[in-house]
Amino acid sequence: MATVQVSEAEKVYILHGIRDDLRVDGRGCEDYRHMEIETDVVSNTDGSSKVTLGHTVVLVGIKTEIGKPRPMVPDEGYLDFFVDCSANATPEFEGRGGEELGTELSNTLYRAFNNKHSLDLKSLCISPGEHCWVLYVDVLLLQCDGNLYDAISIAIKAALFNTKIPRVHISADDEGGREIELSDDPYDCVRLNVENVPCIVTLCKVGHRHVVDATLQEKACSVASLIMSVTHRGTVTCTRKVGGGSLDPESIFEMTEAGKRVGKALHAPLMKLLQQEESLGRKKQKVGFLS
Amino acid sequence: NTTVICGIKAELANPTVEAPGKGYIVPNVDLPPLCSSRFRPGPPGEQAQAASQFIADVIESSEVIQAEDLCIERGKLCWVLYCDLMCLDYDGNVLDACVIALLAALKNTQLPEVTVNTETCTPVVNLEKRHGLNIHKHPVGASFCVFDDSILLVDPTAEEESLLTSQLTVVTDEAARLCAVHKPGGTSLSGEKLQECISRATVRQKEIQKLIDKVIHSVKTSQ
Amino acid sequence: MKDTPLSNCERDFLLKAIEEKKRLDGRQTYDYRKMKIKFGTDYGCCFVDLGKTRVMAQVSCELVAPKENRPNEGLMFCNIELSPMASPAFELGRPSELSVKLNRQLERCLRNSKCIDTESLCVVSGEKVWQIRVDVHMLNHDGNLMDAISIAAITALCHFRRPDVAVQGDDVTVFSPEERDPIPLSIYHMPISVSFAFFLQGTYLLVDPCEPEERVMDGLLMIAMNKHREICSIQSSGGIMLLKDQVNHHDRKIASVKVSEITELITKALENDKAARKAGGRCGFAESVPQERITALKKEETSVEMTDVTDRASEIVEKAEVPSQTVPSPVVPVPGVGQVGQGLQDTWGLEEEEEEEEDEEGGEEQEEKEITMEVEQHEKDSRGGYFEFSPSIR
Amino acid sequence: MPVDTKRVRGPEVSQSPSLFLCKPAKTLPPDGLRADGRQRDQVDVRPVFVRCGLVSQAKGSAYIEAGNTKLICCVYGPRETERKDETDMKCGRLTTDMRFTPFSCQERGSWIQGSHDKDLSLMLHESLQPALCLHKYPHAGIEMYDLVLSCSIRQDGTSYVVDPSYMEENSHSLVDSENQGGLTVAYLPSLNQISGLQSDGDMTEDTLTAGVRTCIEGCFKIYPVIQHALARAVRRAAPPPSES
Amino acid sequence: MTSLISDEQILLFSGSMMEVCGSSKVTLREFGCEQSLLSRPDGSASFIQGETSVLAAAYGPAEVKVSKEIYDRATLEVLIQPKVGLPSVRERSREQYVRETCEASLLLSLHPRSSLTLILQVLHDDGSLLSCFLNAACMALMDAGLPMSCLFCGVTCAIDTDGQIITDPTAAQEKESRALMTFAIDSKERRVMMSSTKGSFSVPELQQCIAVSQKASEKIFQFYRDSVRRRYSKNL
Repeated sequence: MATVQVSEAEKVYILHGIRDDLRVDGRGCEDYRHMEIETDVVSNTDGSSKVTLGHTVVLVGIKTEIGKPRPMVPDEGYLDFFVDCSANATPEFEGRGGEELGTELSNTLYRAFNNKHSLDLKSLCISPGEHCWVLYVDVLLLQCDGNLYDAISIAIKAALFNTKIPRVHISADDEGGREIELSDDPYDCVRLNVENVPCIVTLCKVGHRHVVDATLQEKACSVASLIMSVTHRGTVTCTRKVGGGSLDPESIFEMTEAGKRVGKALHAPLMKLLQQEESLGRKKQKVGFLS
Repeated sequence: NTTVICGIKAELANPTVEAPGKGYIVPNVDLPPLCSSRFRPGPPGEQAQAASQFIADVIESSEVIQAEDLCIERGKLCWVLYCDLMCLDYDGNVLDACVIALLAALKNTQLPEVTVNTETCTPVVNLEKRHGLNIHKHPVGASFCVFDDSILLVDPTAEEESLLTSQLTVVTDEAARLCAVHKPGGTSLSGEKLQECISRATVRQKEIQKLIDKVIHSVKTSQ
Repeated sequence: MKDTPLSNCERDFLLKAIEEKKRLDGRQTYDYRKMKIKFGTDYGCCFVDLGKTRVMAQVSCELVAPKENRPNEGLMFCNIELSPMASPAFELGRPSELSVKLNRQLERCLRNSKCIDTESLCVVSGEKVWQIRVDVHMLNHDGNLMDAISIAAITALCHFRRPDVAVQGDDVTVFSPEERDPIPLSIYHMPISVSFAFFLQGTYLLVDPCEPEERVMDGLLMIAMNKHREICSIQSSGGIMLLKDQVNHHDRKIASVKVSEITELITKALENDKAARKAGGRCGFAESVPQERITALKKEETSVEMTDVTDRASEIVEKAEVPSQTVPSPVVPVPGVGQVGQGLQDTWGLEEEEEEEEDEEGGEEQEEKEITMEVEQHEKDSRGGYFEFSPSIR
Repeated sequence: MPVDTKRVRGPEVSQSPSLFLCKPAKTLPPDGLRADGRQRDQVDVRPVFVRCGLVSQAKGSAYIEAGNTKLICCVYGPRETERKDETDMKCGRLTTDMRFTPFSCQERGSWIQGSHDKDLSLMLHESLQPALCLHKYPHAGIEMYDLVLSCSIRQDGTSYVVDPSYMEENSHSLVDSENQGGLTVAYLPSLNQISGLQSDGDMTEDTLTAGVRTCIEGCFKIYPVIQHALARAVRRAAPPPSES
Repeated sequence: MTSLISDEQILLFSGSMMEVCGSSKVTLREFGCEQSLLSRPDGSASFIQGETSVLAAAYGPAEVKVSKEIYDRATLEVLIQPKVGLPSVRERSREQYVRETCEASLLLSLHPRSSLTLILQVLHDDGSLLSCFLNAACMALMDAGLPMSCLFCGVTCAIDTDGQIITDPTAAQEKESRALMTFAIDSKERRVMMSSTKGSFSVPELQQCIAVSQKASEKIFQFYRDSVRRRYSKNL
């Protein structure tokens, strides 16, 4: 991943700052950086969003396709995640450099969505055992400035909110076979209920405390961080320790507690924002380079 | 110390148009980085590929199981036996170990009964009724390595393998028929020397077959 | 392996020669090298020699499921193999930039120009269609691969015959060539690529560049055209800027002349081969080896003497040591584990503890439950059987 | 058409016979005893069998069995790094590679490493690294701060199972309960540090915290077994002077 | 099971031998070869046995990749290109056969830290392909002027359902046969350098095939000699 070199002196400065709940950019330990969300940015997709968190920029596009349900769960659709670490973000990702990080990120996403509540997969089923909707979630990292997980999860939630699935009609033909017809009307579509979609909160252990939304500098000072995906009700759908260090059980408990608090608080404003943007409809003025 | 583990997994598939009455046997040998420091992660190297081909040839030549036996319904459904051989400890003579592991695993395989539902054309599997495979032959390999034309060694270790000038594997079955005389190049060997190796191999075959039979028997009795 | 680099002297010499409208092999600017088209024994196998450049194309077919959006159309697939045989610079494994470029150009030339009637390749709509596969192998690289490839590919396609099929209900029967005569593909037109090499920012141009010329050229223009003067694809590479007129009139005129010449050659070659096959004469590569060259030699069918083969074989068998008949009895310490042989102790250390027994029983429970079974066969090294032979027969 | 040309190929599609079972597979009884007779809601780990030094070619190796889960692990090295630029010259580098054999699961796996394998490799890497003194490398042996032990639980509603079996891990309870998920903890027992943590499903924070505690308890149960196996391996490799 | 070769077996096999002697199947098909037919490689040859034909090209000794470097000898790489599709496991195993045979006959230690590449391209397969690979490889190595301790040639024998030996079988004969064996024979002592078999067969059958191959190899080595003599006839 994109890393920065931090000198010893800088490290001490950052550590001391965090000890006193004051971070280099003036934030408190549990504050996020400035965040911008934009939905419906790529017209070719069925749902898309772009999230800017500090200098981290993430673009998510969702494509829906009709596929065959997995044999083990014939009455559900499924999600397919792919994270592309573009060489745009950092030259290290050139060639196959970003592949490893991409797998790591997409595996965590699979985990975060591996439960019955995040998304109602049954609603994605068209006819059991034969057809279902497959949501291809493609994540593109445009710029890396730390805290990729959080930015990606927020972008995915926004994109899922924005996703429009065409309505299908199943009609039985004479021979007992079924035919699937897609609705021609582009406005006749189903929206997903994203209320339960979790957001990921990354807590970085720096010194004896932990911070939320760490910058690259702060990350370089920490030995390990904890990734938690939290729903709006405060339940945890996925946790994971990343980084080369180990953590004290007590600090893990502290961190999960904080993660839950922060994560829970993240959802309400996010939903509000998304609904607001939606209500602007087509009148909304597009900003950013993708407009 | 060479250890090879063989897992046999049976799946259902449609037979090919060319051979509607035959099933498939898909043997693959893997030499993972786990078994020796000489192997690197990634796709199988030349040695593993050559070993896979060798095992496939042995199965075909010896007719240990016949592809016809794996047919469930002609042209419609047949078994695929994936014979995956994985080396856990590479200390030379992996080919012999692979053949033995494969034979023992095949002898131990129990396939469930499958019938084809005539109405829906879908297979129905009954796990309670199982039957073993029809093992026609018991091929066993014996490997030799040759040093400088004159010295022959049986069952070379990894260290011996790295020094040898030529290698030879003879596979025989219980009727003392040869299934494979595999000598991928190296220094030349006269017919007389070859004969010596073959005699050794037939003894080896009896030894191993006895071993496998006894082991299988012991498994059965303890169940 | 790396290619030998071109020295500055050679480079200057070549460019100077081009300026004086002279070429290394004495050709004129718009001349092609000597072209030879041969066929293999199989249908759909074609060798093209263009000077010293040599390529082989082989067409094959397979029954596959069609693409969902085109259920009535057969498929065509091209694969250009830049074998290291043709040039030391080519490497196996990952496709190089050149091979991707050539492949794209060939696909544009053949597939996108719709030279084959793909609808005639449909067997059962939506279920089974023929997939035509064109494999082109480079055998020797002496410049202008693309032209040689396109000629070889289209000639091979014209030469190819696919097996006849019959459809009865759901069953598809494929007939072998003995049962029913194979069927040629229906080909609408024959696109042929003509390459132009540009030198000194496009001031000079040559047709059919050879390998040293390709190395000093500034750019390459490949025009694929059929004899009806229809352009099938056009591709310019290298950093040259061409005048519109240059492309429009000049190059097109040359290309169309060359294409009609080549088409005629191909047609003639195909007719010759057909006549030869009809006459029942031997055809194919074996026949095409030039007899007169001193590097070539041929030997008629010879029989192998069989006298004393029997004696020798039985002598060896008899002389050999009779294998010992006593077979050591294997030891079965615990059910599921057997041992035989002597020598080195293995590191699995089975004899050590009783615990092992439990573990093996665990293994057997699994066997009851699952279809998969594993038997761990710990083969004990029988290194005790270390023996030495004294050379018996010399 | 990407095909694996380096292995013997079988048919393009084949299906596991378990998909066509005439009887539906047994589901877990929600309460009561577990299939193998262990207790629910208790730190009841399966008996483990551990043996070290089985693979003769490796620098270090171990074989472990818990129920029907069988695993072999080898350590090789040190070798020259391939990518010089990435390596910090001051310390060694740990690489991990974890694979399922194709016949290890109900569904036949592919020989090619799937994302699940890669994910586990990564988790392993992260859990082990804190315990290794990589900065002391290259010196003899691999010094470790502590042993790394690991334990999993599966939460299902209000009850949980420790060290779940394959069936327990993959069966989806029919009751749509709130608290459901899996948790794996890697733990350094003598330093009291958690080196790896991973969970999925849908759990409240309290459950999670309790789960972590349970897992730690589970780790302590395995601790003596591992210690014993190690001690025995050391004793065998370097027998006490009296015996030699 | 008593003695490995019982008396009956010997009788049986000498009985079948009589047939073999009288059979006209023990022939080598017409074979031909052209050397130096490609301009780029350092050595090239095409070898034709009946309809089966193989094109071989050799490069080297040349610069070697660091990862493949062997400090005391040259690294030999053999690549086999099938006519259709990509090389598979089968080709890989044949590559191993050809490579190890070449390694044994080439004096690789004369070119330490260098690379030799041998590429074999199938032009047409009508049986006895592996022996054709070996013959083409040997001719190409000769053409490249690489130092060798001995020459080698490949002979394929098939045993048909009646127990008769067929040398240099065609693809149709191969399909019919019960067992198929290919040997590489060296030119010095006519011993077996390589052996690859398919199908099951008895020990006497194997020894017979080896003996036949040794006989057949004489013809091939004579052909090698003739073609090289013809090739250099002008320089003399």
